[in-house]
Amino acid sequence: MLNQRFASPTDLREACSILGQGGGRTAILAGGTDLMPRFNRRRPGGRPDLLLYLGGLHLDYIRVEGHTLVIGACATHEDIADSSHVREHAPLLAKACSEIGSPAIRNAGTIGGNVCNRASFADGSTALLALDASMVIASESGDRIMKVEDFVTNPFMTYLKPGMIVKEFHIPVMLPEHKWGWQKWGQRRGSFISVTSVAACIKIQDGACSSARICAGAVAPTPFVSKTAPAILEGRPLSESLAEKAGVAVSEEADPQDDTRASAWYRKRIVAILVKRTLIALA
Amino acid sequence: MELKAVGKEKRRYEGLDHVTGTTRYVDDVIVPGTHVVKALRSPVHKGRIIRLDTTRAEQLPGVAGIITAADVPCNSYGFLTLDQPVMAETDVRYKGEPIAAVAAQTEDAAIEAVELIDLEIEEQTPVFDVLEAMKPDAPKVRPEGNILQIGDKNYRSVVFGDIERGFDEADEVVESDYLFPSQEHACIETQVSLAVPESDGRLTIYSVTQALYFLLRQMNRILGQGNDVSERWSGRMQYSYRGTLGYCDIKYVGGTVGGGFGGKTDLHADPITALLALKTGKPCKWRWTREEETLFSTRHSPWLMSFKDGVKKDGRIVAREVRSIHDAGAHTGMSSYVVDKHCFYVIGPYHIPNVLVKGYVVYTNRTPTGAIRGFGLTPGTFASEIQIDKVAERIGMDPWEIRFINAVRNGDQLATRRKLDSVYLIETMQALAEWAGVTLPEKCARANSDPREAEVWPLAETMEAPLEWTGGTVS
Amino acid sequence: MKKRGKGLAVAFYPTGLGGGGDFSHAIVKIKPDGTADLIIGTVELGQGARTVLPQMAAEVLGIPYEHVRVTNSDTDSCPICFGTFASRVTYFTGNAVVQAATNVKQMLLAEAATLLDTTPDTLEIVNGIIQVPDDPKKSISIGDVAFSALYVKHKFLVGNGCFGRAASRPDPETGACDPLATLAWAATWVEVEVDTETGVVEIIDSKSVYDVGKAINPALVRGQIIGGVAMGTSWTLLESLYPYYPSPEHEARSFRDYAIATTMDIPTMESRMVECLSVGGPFGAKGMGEMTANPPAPAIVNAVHDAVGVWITKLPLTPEKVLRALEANGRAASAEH
Amino acid sequence: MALLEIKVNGAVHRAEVGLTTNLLEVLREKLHIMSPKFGCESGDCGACSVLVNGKLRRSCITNALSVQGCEITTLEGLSEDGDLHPLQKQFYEKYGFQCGFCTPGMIMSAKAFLDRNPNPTDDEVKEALAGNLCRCTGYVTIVDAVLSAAKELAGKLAGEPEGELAGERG
Repeated sequence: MLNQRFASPTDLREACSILGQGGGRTAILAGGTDLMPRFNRRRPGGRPDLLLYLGGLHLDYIRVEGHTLVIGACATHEDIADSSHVREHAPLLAKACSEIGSPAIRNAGTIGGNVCNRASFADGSTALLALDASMVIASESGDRIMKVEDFVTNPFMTYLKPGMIVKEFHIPVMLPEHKWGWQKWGQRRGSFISVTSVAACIKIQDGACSSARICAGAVAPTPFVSKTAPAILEGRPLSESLAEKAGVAVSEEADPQDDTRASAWYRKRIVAILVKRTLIALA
Repeated sequence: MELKAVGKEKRRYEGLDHVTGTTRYVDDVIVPGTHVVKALRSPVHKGRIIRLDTTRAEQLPGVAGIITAADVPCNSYGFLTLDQPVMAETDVRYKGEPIAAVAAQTEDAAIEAVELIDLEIEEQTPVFDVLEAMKPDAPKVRPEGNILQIGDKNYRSVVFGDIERGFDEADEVVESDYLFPSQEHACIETQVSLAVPESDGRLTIYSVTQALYFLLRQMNRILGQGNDVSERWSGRMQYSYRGTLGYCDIKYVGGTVGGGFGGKTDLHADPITALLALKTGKPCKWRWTREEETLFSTRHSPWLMSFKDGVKKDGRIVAREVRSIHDAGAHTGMSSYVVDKHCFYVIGPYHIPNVLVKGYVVYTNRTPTGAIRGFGLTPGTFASEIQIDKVAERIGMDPWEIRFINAVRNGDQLATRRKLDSVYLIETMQALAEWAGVTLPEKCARANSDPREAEVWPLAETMEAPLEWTGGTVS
Repeated sequence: MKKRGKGLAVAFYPTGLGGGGDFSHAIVKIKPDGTADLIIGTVELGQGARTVLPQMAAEVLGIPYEHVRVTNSDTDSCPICFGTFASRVTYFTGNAVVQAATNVKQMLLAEAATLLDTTPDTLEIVNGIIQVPDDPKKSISIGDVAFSALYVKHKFLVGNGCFGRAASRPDPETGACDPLATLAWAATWVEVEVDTETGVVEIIDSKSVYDVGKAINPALVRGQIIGGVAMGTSWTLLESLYPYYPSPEHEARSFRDYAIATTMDIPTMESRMVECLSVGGPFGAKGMGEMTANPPAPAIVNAVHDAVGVWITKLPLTPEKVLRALEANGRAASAEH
Repeated sequence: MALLEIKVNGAVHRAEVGLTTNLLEVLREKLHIMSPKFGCESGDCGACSVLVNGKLRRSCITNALSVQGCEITTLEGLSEDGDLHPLQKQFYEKYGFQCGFCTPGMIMSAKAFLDRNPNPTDDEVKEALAGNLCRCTGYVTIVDAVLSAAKELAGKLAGEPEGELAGERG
């Protein structure tokens, strides 16, 4: 109790240094939409010794650098959904972020938090995966860059070591030959958590699909990029039957669990349909 | 005479308070020195308490007092069947059943104290499936058995006419099973109770109850002052704090509630805050978290219903047999009452001359169920109204027509023999059909709720049960 | 493929506790400014008891609704109300209020008659003025009467009302009993669209007609109907605490898992009222708060059957249940061929 | 514990708060500003909605120290000089509540929304309020009230005379 500390540094390296000093339990606070409900459960011993707040770091920028869209980790879902840069260069992400939770949640929740909390249903992650985004991880000694795909593969462990902070995301800007689609399904229509989400980013050249990244959320321990769908789609013009095959393929890769919101059985069904419908809409 | 106030769209009495945020709900009442209450709840669905030691928890700074079952003067309450403990004595019957409760100066201290209570429970095999629970060799949820005895039967029966004869007369028999699941009231305001010991020895309870006097009576009994407290609890009467605490010594304060729907009809938090307030002499407040509210407050019971209808080709339903099983959870609560109400009306608003209904209250190791909007009729209406469509389908009749043919009219009897007045089902359906643009068959369009001619329908023997107005005494 | 279907359901609902024996009291007292205090033990849950009950008192007393103040705060100050449940308050407490207001009105008229040198039966109360019809000289305000009664004659103008029904225990063999005060009636018509690929059911239209007896406050009655239809629809399509019943696995524990309808889940819901006055209810009113949640479930199930030919007899009516039923049907159909 | 300083409805308040204390606890328990309600403490029901620097937030999942120095607006701060805000007036007149418990959060959500979108459609209002749960009303009268308030606000901007609020409780 006595040594608890709320730190709100204004410099990224300083923040990393505070985190690197370790000692006791540490939590990183951005928007708080995931972290605060956990604290609010008031489990004995659930309180950290150090709470590092990222709000002072001004990591909420969104800008275009050459062919890369750069989004600070603390940009909120609302910032992203509202940004003309994102709408122009990564409309898939803008769309996904515009459907997370409700307005108040989007005003607080950040894209960095969405990825770092590694929920299977994190819509931000699912969209970033489809966009083949990278992320910059800062530490006291400097920055390193890694694929979001390599970051979100484990639902239980983080790649972040003490002293590391996710700084920003790099997204290749969409080209005219790129097409995108986003669909999510939940128990209800308003303010819901994805029971299944699908993000697709495909490239059409000479009437045929030349590359395809199809991602699914909430149907496996983490959102994943389909490994089998590209082989079905690439080199062929998009068609209804091809879309259906891709849907079945993604469904076979899915490894969902029963939970309160839906059964694994239904998730397998719906992911195939969402993939199919997403692709048909792009054809 | 022209009405001036009645029938008019007057604004809500407390409307300005609501839109300015000044309405005072129980959680908005501030009493200086209020202590925070937290409960130790059962971690298992079914078990036996082997050890319960609060010594370490009591020594924690900030803790004002801890109560367990031993502190409850009369540790059994209920609506009609008094079988629910305020806190578990030795047997724990559902996950989340309160075992002990703490009052402390701060929420942190209360939570830590709950953690420090030494509890050992021997886990036992629970039962969740009502059909399993009804078998003779099923694990017992309650020592009395898993099915509530109602008189000399283990079900409520409603019998009208001659069911055998009804099925003999029928051209077709339609059978179907229905499941109505368990739902939460989901009021946005959770359970809140604030008990304040007053300087004159009285106790004020600020409560979210839907029924101030209803709970006052139950609280009175729990605190050991009811006229009907059995011998079993006489040894605990010493715990009646501050001498006699009678009916007039409890003041229930409430009247403004953040949503009810039946979820604030049963006792939830009040006995524990009251006992802690009496034991510690401090105002004690317990506000349930959303998780407690969702998992441990009363909820809609699941219902399994089996229907068997006999129908004639002309659309007349001549026999209906219903077996309903109400999954009560671990304690009786209002179950016997809700099963009664269900059985009285499950036949639906139809004139069916031969009826047999059996309603069972079955215990499982779930959170106890309780009152909810629609009290037994919601599942009954659900099943009965699908059933009648199924019957219509079987005989190739329109769903509107079959309802007109069987609709009750003035002077008809329910299966409980009550003769009906102010019946308006046919007219209500006609109004809907017209609005929805549905063309009704001629005889439906011309029908009305006037009494039917007696010889058309074979009425069972009539038991006159006129309304009796009482002058204010409870019989 | 999307298929549409229509479904009908009707309902009835009794007013008052299932076993009878419940009652309500009311106290109405007149203050020297001519306003009235209505004191009841009835809890306001949001349905509008604190609005319709003073409306009734105002009607009986001949004063504006705005001149009635309501106290329903605690068991020290307020008389007994059995509770706000069983769709009973408008009918039971309402009758008690009418009785209490009638009693105090008699006192007022008697006092006024003395002051106006006439007999009580010649008097009427219009907008707070006690008068002999067609004789403008013979009139006096309620306030003046109450003031005179209180400060000159030292009389406290207070009326009591009580209304209840006898308990009715069911016969152990036949269940025979008289368990109700009156019945309200309803009919609901729903149109749905079913996506046969996903099993998702969308409600296109919902029309409900309710017989509510006399609607004491039509706006509040409409609120009960719409709110109840919304709750019933939410129960039907979304809600179960035990999604794998009877297994307790994955029991819902928060609003995140236990999805209730939001603004975006509410279909177009239209309602109309018809008024078949009750026997014995205040102004012919009936209790109707609870029943409004009942017809949606069967109406939706029947509409889904009309659309795609499957009966969903276990709620909630999730897309999964529809899909499984369609597949089972498909298998049965192909087996037949 | 740390010292928090915030401005609530125009007045500066200070309170000692813990590391994980949420803004709702501060408003209700320390400052006794009671219109934001406790409903879920997980951000799912919306009964605690307030504005933080003009943006809609769930106070129950807003870390108190993260809004150090911010301006907070609750329902108490909505009416000016005792006059009802058009949203308050329309919720009152259109029966946009039953039990009233969700009302403060509902009105604050509507306020944040109308500030950004003064001329909304029915569907836009529904989308904006989708995070605010109400179990009583079925939302119909609430959406109606917000649309009416938007019209009234537009009329005010255009300089139309204000409608009288008919009778205090009439």
